Amino acid sequence: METEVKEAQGKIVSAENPDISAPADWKPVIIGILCNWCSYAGSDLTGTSRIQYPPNIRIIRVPCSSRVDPWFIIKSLQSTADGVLISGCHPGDCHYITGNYYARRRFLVAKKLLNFIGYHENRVQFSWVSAAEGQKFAKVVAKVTEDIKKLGPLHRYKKENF
Amino acid sequence: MNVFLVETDKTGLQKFYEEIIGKFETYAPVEKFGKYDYKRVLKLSECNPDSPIETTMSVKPLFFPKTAKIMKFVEDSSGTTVSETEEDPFAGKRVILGVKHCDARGLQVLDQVYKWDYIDTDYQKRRENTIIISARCDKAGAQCFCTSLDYDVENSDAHDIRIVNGLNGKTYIQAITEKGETLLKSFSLQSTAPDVAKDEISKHYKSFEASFRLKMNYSEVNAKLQKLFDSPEFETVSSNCISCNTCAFICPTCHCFKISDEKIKDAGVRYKSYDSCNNGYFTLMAGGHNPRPVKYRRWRQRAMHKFVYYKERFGVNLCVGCGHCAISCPVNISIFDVVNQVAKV
Amino acid sequence: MARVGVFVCFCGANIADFVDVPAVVQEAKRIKEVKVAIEYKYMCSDPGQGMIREAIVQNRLTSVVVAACSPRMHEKTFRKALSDAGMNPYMLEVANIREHSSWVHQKDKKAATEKACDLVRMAVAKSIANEQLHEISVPVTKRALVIGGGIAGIQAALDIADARIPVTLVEKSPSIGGRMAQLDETFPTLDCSQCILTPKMVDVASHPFIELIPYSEVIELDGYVGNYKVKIKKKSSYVDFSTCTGCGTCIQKCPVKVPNEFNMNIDKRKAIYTPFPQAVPNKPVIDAEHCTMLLKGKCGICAKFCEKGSINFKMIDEVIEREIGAVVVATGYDLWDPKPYEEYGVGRYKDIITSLEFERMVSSSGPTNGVPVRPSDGKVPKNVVFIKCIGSRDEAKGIEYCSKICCMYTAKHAILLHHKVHDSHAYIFYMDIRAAGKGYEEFVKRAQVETEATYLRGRVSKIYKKGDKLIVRGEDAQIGQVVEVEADLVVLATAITAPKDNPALARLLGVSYDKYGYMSEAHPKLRPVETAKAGIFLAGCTQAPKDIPDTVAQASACAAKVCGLFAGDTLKKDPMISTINNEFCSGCLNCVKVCPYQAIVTEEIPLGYGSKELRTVAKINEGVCQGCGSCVAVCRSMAISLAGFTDPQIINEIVAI
Amino acid sequence: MDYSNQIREITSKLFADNKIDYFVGYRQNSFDDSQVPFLITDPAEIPKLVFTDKSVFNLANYLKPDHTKRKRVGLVVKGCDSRALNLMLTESQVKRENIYIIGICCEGTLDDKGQKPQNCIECVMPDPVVYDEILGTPSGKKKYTVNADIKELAEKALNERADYFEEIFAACIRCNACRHSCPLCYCAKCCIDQETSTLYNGANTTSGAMHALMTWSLHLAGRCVDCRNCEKACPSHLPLHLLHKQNENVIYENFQHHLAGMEKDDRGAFYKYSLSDPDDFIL
Amino acid sequence: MNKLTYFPGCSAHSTSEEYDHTLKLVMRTLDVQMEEIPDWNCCGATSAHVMTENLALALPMRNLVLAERLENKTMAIACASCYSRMKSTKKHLDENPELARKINSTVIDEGEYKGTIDVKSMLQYCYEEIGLETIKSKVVKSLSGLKVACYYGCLLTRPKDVTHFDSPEYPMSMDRLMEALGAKAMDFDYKTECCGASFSISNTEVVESLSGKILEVAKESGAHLIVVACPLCQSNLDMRQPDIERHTGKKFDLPVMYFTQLMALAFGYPEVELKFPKHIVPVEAALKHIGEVIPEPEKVKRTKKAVEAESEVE
Repeated sequence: METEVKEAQGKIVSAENPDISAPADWKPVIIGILCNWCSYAGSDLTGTSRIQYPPNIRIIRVPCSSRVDPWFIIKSLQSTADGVLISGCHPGDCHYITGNYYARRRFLVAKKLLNFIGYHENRVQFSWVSAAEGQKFAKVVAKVTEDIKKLGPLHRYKKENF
Repeated sequence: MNVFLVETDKTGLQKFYEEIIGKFETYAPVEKFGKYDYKRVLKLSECNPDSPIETTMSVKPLFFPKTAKIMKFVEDSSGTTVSETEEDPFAGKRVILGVKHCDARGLQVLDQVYKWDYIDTDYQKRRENTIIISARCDKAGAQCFCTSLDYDVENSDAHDIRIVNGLNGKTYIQAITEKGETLLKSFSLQSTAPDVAKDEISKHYKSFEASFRLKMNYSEVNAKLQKLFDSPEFETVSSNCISCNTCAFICPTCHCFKISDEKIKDAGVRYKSYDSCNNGYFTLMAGGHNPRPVKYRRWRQRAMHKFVYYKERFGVNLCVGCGHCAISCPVNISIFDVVNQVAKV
Repeated sequence: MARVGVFVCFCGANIADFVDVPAVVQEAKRIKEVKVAIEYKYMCSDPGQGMIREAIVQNRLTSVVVAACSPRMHEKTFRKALSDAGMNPYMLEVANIREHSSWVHQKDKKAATEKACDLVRMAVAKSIANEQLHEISVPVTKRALVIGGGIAGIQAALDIADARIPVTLVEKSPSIGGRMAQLDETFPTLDCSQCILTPKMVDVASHPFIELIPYSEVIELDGYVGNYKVKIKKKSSYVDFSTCTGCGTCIQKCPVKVPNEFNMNIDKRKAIYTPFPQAVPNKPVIDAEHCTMLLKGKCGICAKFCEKGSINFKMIDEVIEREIGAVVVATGYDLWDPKPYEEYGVGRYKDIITSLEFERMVSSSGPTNGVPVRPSDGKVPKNVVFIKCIGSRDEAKGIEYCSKICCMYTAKHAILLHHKVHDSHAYIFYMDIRAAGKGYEEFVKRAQVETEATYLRGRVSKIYKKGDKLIVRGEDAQIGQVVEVEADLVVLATAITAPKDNPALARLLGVSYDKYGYMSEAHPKLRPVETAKAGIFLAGCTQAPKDIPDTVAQASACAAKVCGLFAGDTLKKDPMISTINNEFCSGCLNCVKVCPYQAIVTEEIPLGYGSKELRTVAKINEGVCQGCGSCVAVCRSMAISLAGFTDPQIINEIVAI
Repeated sequence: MDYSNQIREITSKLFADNKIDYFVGYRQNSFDDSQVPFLITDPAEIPKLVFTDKSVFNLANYLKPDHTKRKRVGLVVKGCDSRALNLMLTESQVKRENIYIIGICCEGTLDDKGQKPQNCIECVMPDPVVYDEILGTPSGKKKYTVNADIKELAEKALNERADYFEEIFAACIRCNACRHSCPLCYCAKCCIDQETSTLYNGANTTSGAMHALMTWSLHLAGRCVDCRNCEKACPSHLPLHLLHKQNENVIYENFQHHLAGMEKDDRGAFYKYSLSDPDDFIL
Repeated sequence: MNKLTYFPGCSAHSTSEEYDHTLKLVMRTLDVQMEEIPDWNCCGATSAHVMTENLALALPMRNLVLAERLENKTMAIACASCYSRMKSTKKHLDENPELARKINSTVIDEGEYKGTIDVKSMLQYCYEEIGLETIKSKVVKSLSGLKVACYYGCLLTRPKDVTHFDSPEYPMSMDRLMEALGAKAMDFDYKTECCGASFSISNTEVVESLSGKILEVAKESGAHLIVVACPLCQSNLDMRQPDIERHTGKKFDLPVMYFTQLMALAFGYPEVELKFPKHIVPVEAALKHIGEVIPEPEKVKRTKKAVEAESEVE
């Protein structure tokens, strides 16, 4: 069961803990991990075609979505990130033939597990974005940012903010 | 010493506890996930100072926490700047209720190493500011053998205040140390005829000592072990150990730790956390050499350190016979059996 | 202690207009490891690169971060700059502040600048964990192996050999030529198959760079791209080719008759035979299953009549080895067995035949000298019904896919029938007519108009006997009615299937294959000729059904790929591949399971320092690894690391934000 | 169930015709009715061997090299144990020819309170899936049931669930008993608890514990056989099975009802894939 | 004495009484004890499975449950369409235990469905479990000289993955059975074509054209009569034959008999037992051929070219 995302007026309340909240103009930090051949190329296309999207995402390049080990996500959520977006090639288009099929399984299990231990399911999101889908990449980032902004700041299991 | 001794009964005792919890930052055995641990309590109902079961963890964490910040640091173009961590959470004035003899004794043993060559000020502060009130050790647990390790329960000074159940149904609250006495005095409690109480207490301890299942001939074990470094027995006794570190982590006297840094962006913190000699990597050196690669060697170290080396250096035995390790060990290895088997006593 | 240089590019106005570049430089300067941070108009320009080279030398930098456009754009450029300054080119990290910041956050300069700063910080953090990498070079053996001597194999072999690269061509039957040799005329031009094929066959035999090994099979392949070792089994032909003149006396004298597979068993051949008159090499072989001498030890007539004494009944299979650098697989196709179409009476009625049988009949060199006849009574058929999509496009009985060539060859058959039997009439039941190709549609028209073949759109539901005729009952979807045609002969356009031993061969070669047994190309669109295994290529129907032009085109493509592969003396490879720290490896070999390239092998290492006992661990074959990192993510003991994307690098990036 | 005698016989035979160097079984605990893993190299010890419904610990754990040094080992396995063993075989941690397996058709074990533990009640495979000798009568594969606890937790509100787990991770003392007691955590160098690993975080903080336990459970996802050695070993009595059961459940429901260690050569759900795997959670 | 659970189906006690009756005779001779399922119900053909799926399953399921209670290895079914329903239901239930449990608990009170019983058509039972040898051995009056066209209809062998019996398109079991009785089974292409089935009532024209085709081809094959194993086929081919003849103007007079009738005949039961009066097309004439000698078909003359083709290549 997902808790409904609360929106106290003028404040954004953390989905995982009602006691934590942030001002309305709060900007989430999102870590994006993109595969080199489809999604990263897609994000480049977004740039070359000057499609605008929210500036909260910080992109890490990996060769293939199958390189993404679930602990990348955990580590990200423990450091500054309020959410994570992982993106790869569409099924069947993987530059390395089968990579994203294996990745897809890991992602599903990891996502569910994180949700199970108390992360809102929208904190971690996945997408297939091809090198031609600059438009889609912008849409995805916009959506993910919007979702995560609603969830408010992530405070649990953060390394003590030094 | 002039003994401050109060005779009271159950309800009196409860009142006493409540008063303490009201007045002080109090810690006592609290049940969580089906086992007892020392936690901060605000109401008597939350805890059970007279918990019959041994707590899984000893009181050790209250003085030597499982992890503690040593320092903070920031690294930028101006170099590395180190800063103090914030206030030590355990440094305040505290009272701990329901401390078993073994645990209290454990602290005395730990004191040795902490006031040895390097004085650990944090630890010292915590000790000084803490008043330890005993639990009612009425009957020995299945794994208890504290009395076998040249420890005189009756005349122990491990606690500041000690609670004793007289066989006559009365309950006695006895101040052992100055700290204890001042605390008792600060309460509206009258010291009563010591003599009667005293022999009630010793009666109690007689019966307590009688209740021990495990008895060890300590001096003999200690003497023999010194010559048994190369005993093949270590291999047999440790055969089913899974090197899981549990024993060390919950031991009231184990005090090995490791240092680790954690860094985000350009700021970080240095931590000090438990470690264990049962861990295969414990002695792994940078070059890849490991003097204790196999578990029997690690067990030998553990046993010898507990029953020989520490004694040699500090004159007290490192093992206090609390039996925590035997209880928590997933494969029920008891250090009592180990040393006896090796020493063939 | 790391010493990092940061170089921020304005990219003219592209970056500078939307990102506060000086601020980024200041931010970079705050980082402990950053020793120098510079901004410039065009970092990719010569002066820009010059600044980088200079800074590297002056500040004894250990790694470099360029904050500019996408690494997919100029990574190579800047790497070059690094190595020119005597630094390992892989110590470069590019912070993509153009595509990922200035161009996509043009309305919010502050945010864009913040983001740029973060991207730079991440790049710096990553670069600190960078390792010095060196391009991997693998030696190549410049000899190609072509498996299969059909038109695909022949074309590939000739093209490669013409580039003066030695080729070993392995054919399992006694002669090359394959399916095409069985054809009479070819669509859409109706030129005679033999006439265009046999010259090529002869070229193969006489080409100085082609080693033709007929009547043999590949039994083992190991190694990796550029360095394969292949074992080839030469089946014993019992005829010494070196002395045999191919006079053919032995064939005449042999008393044993065997169904002739080349003619689809319509007629008989001898136990010692050449598959067809124009065979290459034109030397007979003895079919051991039927030769009475080999079976019972009696006869041996051929040996008696052979003047050269080339017959040797003692001959045994021999295995030869070749070292090769690349493989072209061209194993062709089989025909689908229409037995499941019981409602047509397949197997019960002699006068229902397959297209290839018909092809042989109409072939002037065929068993019936080019005149189609009814197998039942040998009469020349008047009404011939052709049924298309037998097995093709049929989930229930056959295969889902379209065999691609049936529409065309059926049209061809209609025309040929008309040529051979003038008063005949062809009825063609079809589902669709798929005539995409140069001159194809016109060709079908020709069949419909010139030869007045009746095209009936619809499936045949039933064939039953009426007297000596076959009644073909089907639907004419265009008029929505059931029609019945009295046929003298029914020809089934049976589907093309992968050769039945394709999967076995694929496993042996270590390439993947689909559920039908066709070998899988590396990428359906962009790498249709390569397989996932580097250095192994596919030509013709071994990959999917094709007609002759497509097959030849793909064969030549294979040749081009092989020549490209052999262009240099060594293969240069990007060093961004996995490596295994076998001290950490626990030997579970899950990595082997997930590697799409079979790039992971196993090795035995001592159990502990100096111990005699061994344990098995995984080992990367750097010639094969493509650097996807699948293995890294499944390695629980984290023994594998992917150069360029190691765990420390990625952790650094994560915590730098 | 009591197979003590049969096991003693088999064992003495094994030692007699020199088939094994070690035998791993159970013996009575010294002070209560619980049982302790028991490694013997000497036939004289055989009489001490027992097997009853108190034989809880998963002995496959002792096939790790530091216990039995890759020698020839005979051991007793219940259903769940055998599944773990099956995985160890598939992942080439033990050589089949080196081990002699006495498979027990398990009727469920008893905990210290004398009750059937949850994992025995929910057990899917009480019979051994790999063995040289089988004792008892197989009762066949059971129907998979979703673990009661995770069902209940899934019902909870997100922040309650979060609080609950934060307590768990806070209570963890990072002794790594869980990983040492797990037969499938055989890594020569564990990425979680050893300093040279990039993933290592020695600091015993809540976030550290969370990271460690999560990584651990994801390494066991699709492999955990629910023997609950970890839970029994945990000195803080943490309900570690929650993490494993959650993963198991997701995998069972989404990946062709996959259960760990059931078939030979099955490496677990993460080492294969199906084109029809769920894709709807991906944007 | 083998035991056999028997599901007659509604027609067995009405239109196809002769089937049911002769079946019992045959089984007596073959020493098989038939136990008719007590309180069996409609199999649901053909209306149920076009209406609601669960009903279509529940009806046969109840029969299966009842059948299982008789604890025989096999249940044999006279009517092809009942057979089809039962068999496909069984398949469906066995593949979806969840569903089975659901239906079982909701609508069926007769007990739990175990899926233990083997469902076979009567023909299949004779062919597989009794075996041609046994049948041959019981023949007292050979049917030699009688040419028969064996008609299976659509459901006895189809769909293949449900029936797992004989070839779906060109089955031979009944033919062989007939041969075993001494008759000659003709090469008959329409043996599995649809007869029009239940359109018999709603849309007679369809039945007439379809069954007409069957009769035509059967006639073409030179058969004296058609043998069937399905009540509906029988009634369509037999009852509609006069109308078909009237409309097409062709003359067939092809009697349509159940294979069990011919078996009974061969096993020596008197004609009165075979209930000929129930047939619309009189059978007596056809049966007169019994005893005739069938001449060998003369060898087809082959043209020179074909002979050449056979001969060797020079």
